[in-house]
Amino acid sequence: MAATLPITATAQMADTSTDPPALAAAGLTKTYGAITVLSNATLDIHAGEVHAIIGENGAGKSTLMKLLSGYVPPTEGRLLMAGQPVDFADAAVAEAAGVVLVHQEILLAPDLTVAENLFLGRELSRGAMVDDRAMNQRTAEVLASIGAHCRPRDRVGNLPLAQRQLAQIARALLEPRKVVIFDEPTAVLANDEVAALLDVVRGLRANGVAVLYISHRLDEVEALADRITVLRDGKMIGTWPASDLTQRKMAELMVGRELDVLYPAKRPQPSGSPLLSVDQLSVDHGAVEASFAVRRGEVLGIGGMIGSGRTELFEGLLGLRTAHAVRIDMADLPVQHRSVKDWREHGLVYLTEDRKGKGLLLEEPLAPNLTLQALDRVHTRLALDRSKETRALQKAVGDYDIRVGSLHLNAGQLSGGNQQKLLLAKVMMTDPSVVIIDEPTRGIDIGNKSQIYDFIDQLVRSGKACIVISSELPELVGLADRVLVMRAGRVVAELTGDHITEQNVVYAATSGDAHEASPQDRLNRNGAGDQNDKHNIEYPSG
Amino acid sequence: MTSTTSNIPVARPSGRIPWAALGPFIALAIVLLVGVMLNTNFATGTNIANVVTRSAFIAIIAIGATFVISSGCLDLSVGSMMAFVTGIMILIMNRFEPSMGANAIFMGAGAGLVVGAACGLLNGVIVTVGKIEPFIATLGTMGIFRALITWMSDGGSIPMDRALRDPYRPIYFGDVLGIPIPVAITLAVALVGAFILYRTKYGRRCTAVGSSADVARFSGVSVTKVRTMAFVIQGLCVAIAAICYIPRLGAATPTTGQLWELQVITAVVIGGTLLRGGKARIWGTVAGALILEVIANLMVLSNMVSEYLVAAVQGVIIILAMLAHRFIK
Amino acid sequence: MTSTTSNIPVARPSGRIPWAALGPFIALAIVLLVGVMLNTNFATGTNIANVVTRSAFIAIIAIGATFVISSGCLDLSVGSMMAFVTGIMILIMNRFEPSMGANAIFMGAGAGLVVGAACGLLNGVIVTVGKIEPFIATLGTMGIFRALITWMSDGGSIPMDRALRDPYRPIYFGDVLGIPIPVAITLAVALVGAFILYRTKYGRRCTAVGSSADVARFSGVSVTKVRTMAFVIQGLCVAIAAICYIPRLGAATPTTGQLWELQVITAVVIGGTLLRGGKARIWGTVAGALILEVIANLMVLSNMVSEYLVAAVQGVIIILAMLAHRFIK
Amino acid sequence: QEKKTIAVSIPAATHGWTGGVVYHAEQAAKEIKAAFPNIDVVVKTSPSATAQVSALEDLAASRKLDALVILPFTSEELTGPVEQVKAAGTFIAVVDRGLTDPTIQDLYVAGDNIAVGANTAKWLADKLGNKGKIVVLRGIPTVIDDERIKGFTDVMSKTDIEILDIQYANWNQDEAFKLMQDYLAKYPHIDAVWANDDDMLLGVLEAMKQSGRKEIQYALGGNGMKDVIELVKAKNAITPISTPYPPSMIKSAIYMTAAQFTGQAPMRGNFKLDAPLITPENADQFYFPDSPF
Ligand SMILES: Nc1ncnc2c1ncn2[C@@H]1O[C@H](COP(=O)(O)OP(=O)(O)OP(=O)(O)O)[C@@H](O)[C@H]1O
Ligand SMILES: Nc1ncnc2c1ncn2[C@@H]1O[C@H](COP(=O)(O)OP(=O)(O)OP(=O)(O)O)[C@@H](O)[C@H]1O
Ligand SMILES: [Mg+2]
Ligand SMILES: [Mg+2]
Repeated sequence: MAATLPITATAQMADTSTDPPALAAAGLTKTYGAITVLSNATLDIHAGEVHAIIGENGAGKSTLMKLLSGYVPPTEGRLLMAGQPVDFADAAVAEAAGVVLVHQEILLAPDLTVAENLFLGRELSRGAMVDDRAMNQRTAEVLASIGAHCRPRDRVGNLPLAQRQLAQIARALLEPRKVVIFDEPTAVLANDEVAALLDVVRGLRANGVAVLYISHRLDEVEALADRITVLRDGKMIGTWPASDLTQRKMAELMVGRELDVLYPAKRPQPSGSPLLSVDQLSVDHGAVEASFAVRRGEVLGIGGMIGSGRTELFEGLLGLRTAHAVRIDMADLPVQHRSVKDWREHGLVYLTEDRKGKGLLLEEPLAPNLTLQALDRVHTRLALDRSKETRALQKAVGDYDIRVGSLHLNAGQLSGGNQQKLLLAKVMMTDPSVVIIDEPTRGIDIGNKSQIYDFIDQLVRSGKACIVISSELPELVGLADRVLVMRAGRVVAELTGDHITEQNVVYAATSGDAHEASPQDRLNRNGAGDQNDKHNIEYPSG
Repeated sequence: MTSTTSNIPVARPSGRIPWAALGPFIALAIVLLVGVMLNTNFATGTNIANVVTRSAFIAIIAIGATFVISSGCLDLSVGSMMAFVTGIMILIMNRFEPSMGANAIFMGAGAGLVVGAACGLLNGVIVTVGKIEPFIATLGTMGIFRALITWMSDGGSIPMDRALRDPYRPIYFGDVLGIPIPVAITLAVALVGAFILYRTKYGRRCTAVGSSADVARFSGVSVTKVRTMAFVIQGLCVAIAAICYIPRLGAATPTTGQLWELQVITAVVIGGTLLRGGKARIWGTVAGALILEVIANLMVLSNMVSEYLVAAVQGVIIILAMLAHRFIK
Repeated sequence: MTSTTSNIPVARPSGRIPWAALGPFIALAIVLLVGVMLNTNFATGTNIANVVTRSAFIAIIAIGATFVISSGCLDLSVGSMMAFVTGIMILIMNRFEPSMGANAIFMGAGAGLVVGAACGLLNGVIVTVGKIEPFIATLGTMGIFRALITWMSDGGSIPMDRALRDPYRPIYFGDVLGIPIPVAITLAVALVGAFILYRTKYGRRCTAVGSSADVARFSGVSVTKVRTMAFVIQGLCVAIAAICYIPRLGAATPTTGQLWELQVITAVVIGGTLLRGGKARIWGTVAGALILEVIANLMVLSNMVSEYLVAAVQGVIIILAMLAHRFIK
Repeated sequence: QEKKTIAVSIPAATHGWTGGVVYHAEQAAKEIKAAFPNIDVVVKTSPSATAQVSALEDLAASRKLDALVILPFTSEELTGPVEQVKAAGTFIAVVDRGLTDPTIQDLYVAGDNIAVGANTAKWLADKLGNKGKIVVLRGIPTVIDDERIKGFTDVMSKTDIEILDIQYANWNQDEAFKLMQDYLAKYPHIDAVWANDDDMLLGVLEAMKQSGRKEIQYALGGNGMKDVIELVKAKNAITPISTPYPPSMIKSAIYMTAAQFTGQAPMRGNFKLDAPLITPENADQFYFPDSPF
């Protein structure tokens, strides 16, 4: 672990401004039982600057942010606002003091509307009555200002993940703040939404707000940050002016070693018969007559804007939504019954994009989570074998580099990125031959990203197939042998070889007429059909 | 193949389409229609007035329960609390009747409201401060209130003073502009309840707490206060129901209000409020209370069912009503 | 890849799991201690044997309820179901006694298990396929089962044939190696229950479904099947309790098993199982059933409480037990 | 001939005795309807006082009632509603529990709950020689239960017999069994047991049998349940007597009411059934093998 650092903490930039920092942490330490999650963190954020925090999964970034915003009390250390000691008894106190956190996970009441959530605890009222009109109007303004497409009256529980995240951001920006903390705000957003958000952050800075910004997307960090603090294993490595660090340097500081090339080399074009082929699959409220196939040794990328029906398509394939298909073959045999369980027996698994709601049992320990889908693997003739299960967990923790303080934590106590890795380990427990991964590196740090790419590469090299649904264009371009682009529930383009470029994907995903997307691309026949879809896709982002 | 299009990250089955709001009223309409078809006596003015009037008790209590349930709790003690409050009220009225005459009724009613609120507060504090599962906490207080009324009545009954009967009678049997007074009171309680729940900050926070206590807490909403207040509202509703109830039967006994808690919760759930909290439907609750009362009325009016099997038929009808509800969605 | 598995503690951190799991046993110990201190008659062999034996019914049914509750449902019909199953068993035994003699008991027991499972299946199907809130669905079937036993007994009682009393008697009153048979049966049921819940695939799926139905669904677990099966297990447990119960009094009446559902749920919750599902503690449930029975026993043995207030004191003690539980954590 | 309607409103069959009431009421209804085609008898059961008031309203609202036979849950609570029914010209027959205003009752057929307790107490005091220790099991907190206990304790207070304990067992066999087990654990010496209802007595006997305790001389019940009368008939040493509180009184009342409409002599006034002791000698007249109770 203790690799020599190219730049040491003493390189910390001397602060030039004369004002005391808007928010400062002095010697913050957080322990859970015997586990020290964060030790002696010292940090300051000034008005009108964007201060980025980077670090590996489980480094303690979210913990630090929660300490700064009153969500959890520190074990040791204290906070200062404008030079004065403050005690944030809870999040509401911090908010009242002008410090707000946009949580890494969605923290909104699912049964309430967007506007109701935004104003929860500080409702506008006229006399005794809540003033819904004013609140809805104000909500609509804030939503518009950050480029969100949801409406004030939408129930949060019905919204797609990205819109929920935007609603959460809107909540933080509803009132003037002194300090706004973003914990991986862009993890579930697509490119255009990210761009809008970055503008919002710049706007905050221009207005003299102090911004703390956590992201695993180092390009964002580079584009935004004035200063960058690196955390590793709960310790502060140091703070640097952003101009001193390149993306490469950041990655090195985070991981403590040189980083390899991010994407594995492309494999030779696979040939041979498809492992999975789907003919005209339609999903209620999702996809329209989508046809596709994936061969052994192939990574099939699925691109498209958020809301284009990618997740719905594959949830339909897995029998998790009402869906109809003309024909589906797996390894040249027709598949009759489609449920998650049947597919698992056929060797096909799906990794959901919503790890909190659909992926992991947050209140259960790690082992039951890991083995839920593959209980046979930890079963002796008679019963579940706990020691086998523990061994499986230890192996998974090693194989997937899941950073845990103890094997007895609940899944909900893992850091966001480690939850994602646990989820990956969980679906891989079944030893599948076709793996469908929805947003594979959501919340994964840069070092582990390449690990996951390597992992996918090894998987297909061993004769299996992988379908990757991703909103990160570089990921699609770097990983996929072939990319299907979806728009409004239809597969509108198929890109191969050199035609897999970010521009082509974006063009196909947003262009009014798929035929003109890129004339040299072979277009999918089904998608080329009529585009006047009466189909109800909830949040087309074009 | 399971077909659920919901993205809701919440475990329990739920519904959320506009139909859901209409469900209980459609179910009520169906039950009424069946009633009219089954029995010619059903649709007479007197009968309908009777049924509607008597559904007032359950409806009023269930409006309070809508608050408790939507805030994510449950109150099993309402039936016993009703008996206890009724007992206290009668004792106080009887005590003051000699000196105050009919005005003792106001004394009693006032005392009832105070005692009801206090009982609700007790429940609320045990649940929120004691952090005890509401099911168990209110099961405990259910035993406590029931025992208190038994003790107060020495195992017998607490009758209201005869002299108070006539002045008090109209509260149940009278009407204003042709509307029976208990019905008017129910409407008033429902209106106030709907106002609080849908139009005030407290109501917002109540459903927010039921939807996600964590989120509410992080937003600076005091979960403890909100839930305690819901129990107090429940207690007040119980007291209001008791005020309407006394002139009808004129006595409190250890069996008063027995098993009402089940009827109340059923009315709330039939009305479309989710038992896990987060969603509240005051008018649905009122419809739910009416459905239950109409079903009981039909059981009496029609002669098709052996007396032993009445409970079974009621059970079946409630399940069918819920199913209808479901399919309407 | 920098992390190694070796530096992750595998041993449970001290002070973490044990206390929560021990809560109900500590509460039981406290109640027992209080019992011993309060009353000299409490700790006699006979009394302890009586109390433990008696708690068998609630314990066995509550073990089934642990499955239902941990899968995220609730069954209010167990008490009525118990009466109904008992009635059917006695009718069948009486029918076959003339031809089969004492072997009719086995016929009856077999039929009881089948009927119990069928009743559970009915509940399960209404809840999962009908997608009706378990509280309401089982409240409905509670009415149905209760009405059926009332109807079968014409409101009176269904006594077991005298000839069967003696051969059947030992199942309640007998013992093996000094352990009363109902206690032995409870232990067996708890062992099997714990095995299923903690050591089989089904048990895993059951708590997973209760923890998050969506996650379970996305993991290929059929929520419908798992929950239905939990209700069937509940039905079987009810039948086993009925088998132990019949020799005690030799009759089924419309009051058999009345309000047991509340005791059963209380036992489960006191035992540490979460009412919202996802966490199951079989042995805690057994301790919970014992706590309830010991409290009831102490109420009778001690002279401090007016008979009218017994229910109140029980309520208070249950709340205190839950509080103790809470503070132990 | 004009069709006459008799409504019968009784408690639902929630335990043994009320089960007997329902049984006898339905028997009477069947028999009368068969014998007199011009008389319709409608039997309605209610699980609570509130429900009974509702049922009265429903019956009165839906048809013209010529007569009402009612076994009220409680006197106070039903007096007003019955008065209202009477206001429409309905003949009122009240069974068991009298209304607070007796003028409403055209016909009153009642058992005597006080006598049930008192007569049992007198017999027991006599047998025990006015001394000894006894335990008592009572039912659910209602007027009937209260009156029986009152009748019993009033008599006992005039003797040297010590009542060790009185607790509720909810007129439930099962709970009586448990309660008796606990009594036996608590009191090393008990001379006699009285359960104020035969349902509970069965549980008591079972607990005594299990304990093997020999000092208990008598275990008595009340109500005249079939199984207990069988014991009395068999000259059981521990339960040699019972006290009738026959649920069949509802049947008598229905017949007496029906007589109004069959041209027989109109029956009005009060008929109080005594609570004579049932002894092996007279047990046959209280034994109805076909009744469920
Ligand atoms: N309640 C808890 N109990 C024990 N350990 C915890 C708890 N909460 C968090 N941790 C641990 O704290 C460590 C830091 O978590 P944190 O969420 O701060 O990481 P992070 O830097 O935000 O990572 P990511 O990039 O994956 O979001 C993790 O190892 C996590 O398991
Ligand atoms: N995913 C599931 N959800 C619910 N019940 C299941 C599931 N899988 C199996 N069962 C039930 O459990 C019982 C035992 O099945 P078993 O686990 O041996 O099947 P399996 O096909 O090996 O399951 P798996 O593939 O999940 O290990 C069967 O009766 C089956 O109906
Ligand atoms: Mg994090
Ligand atoms: Mg998606």
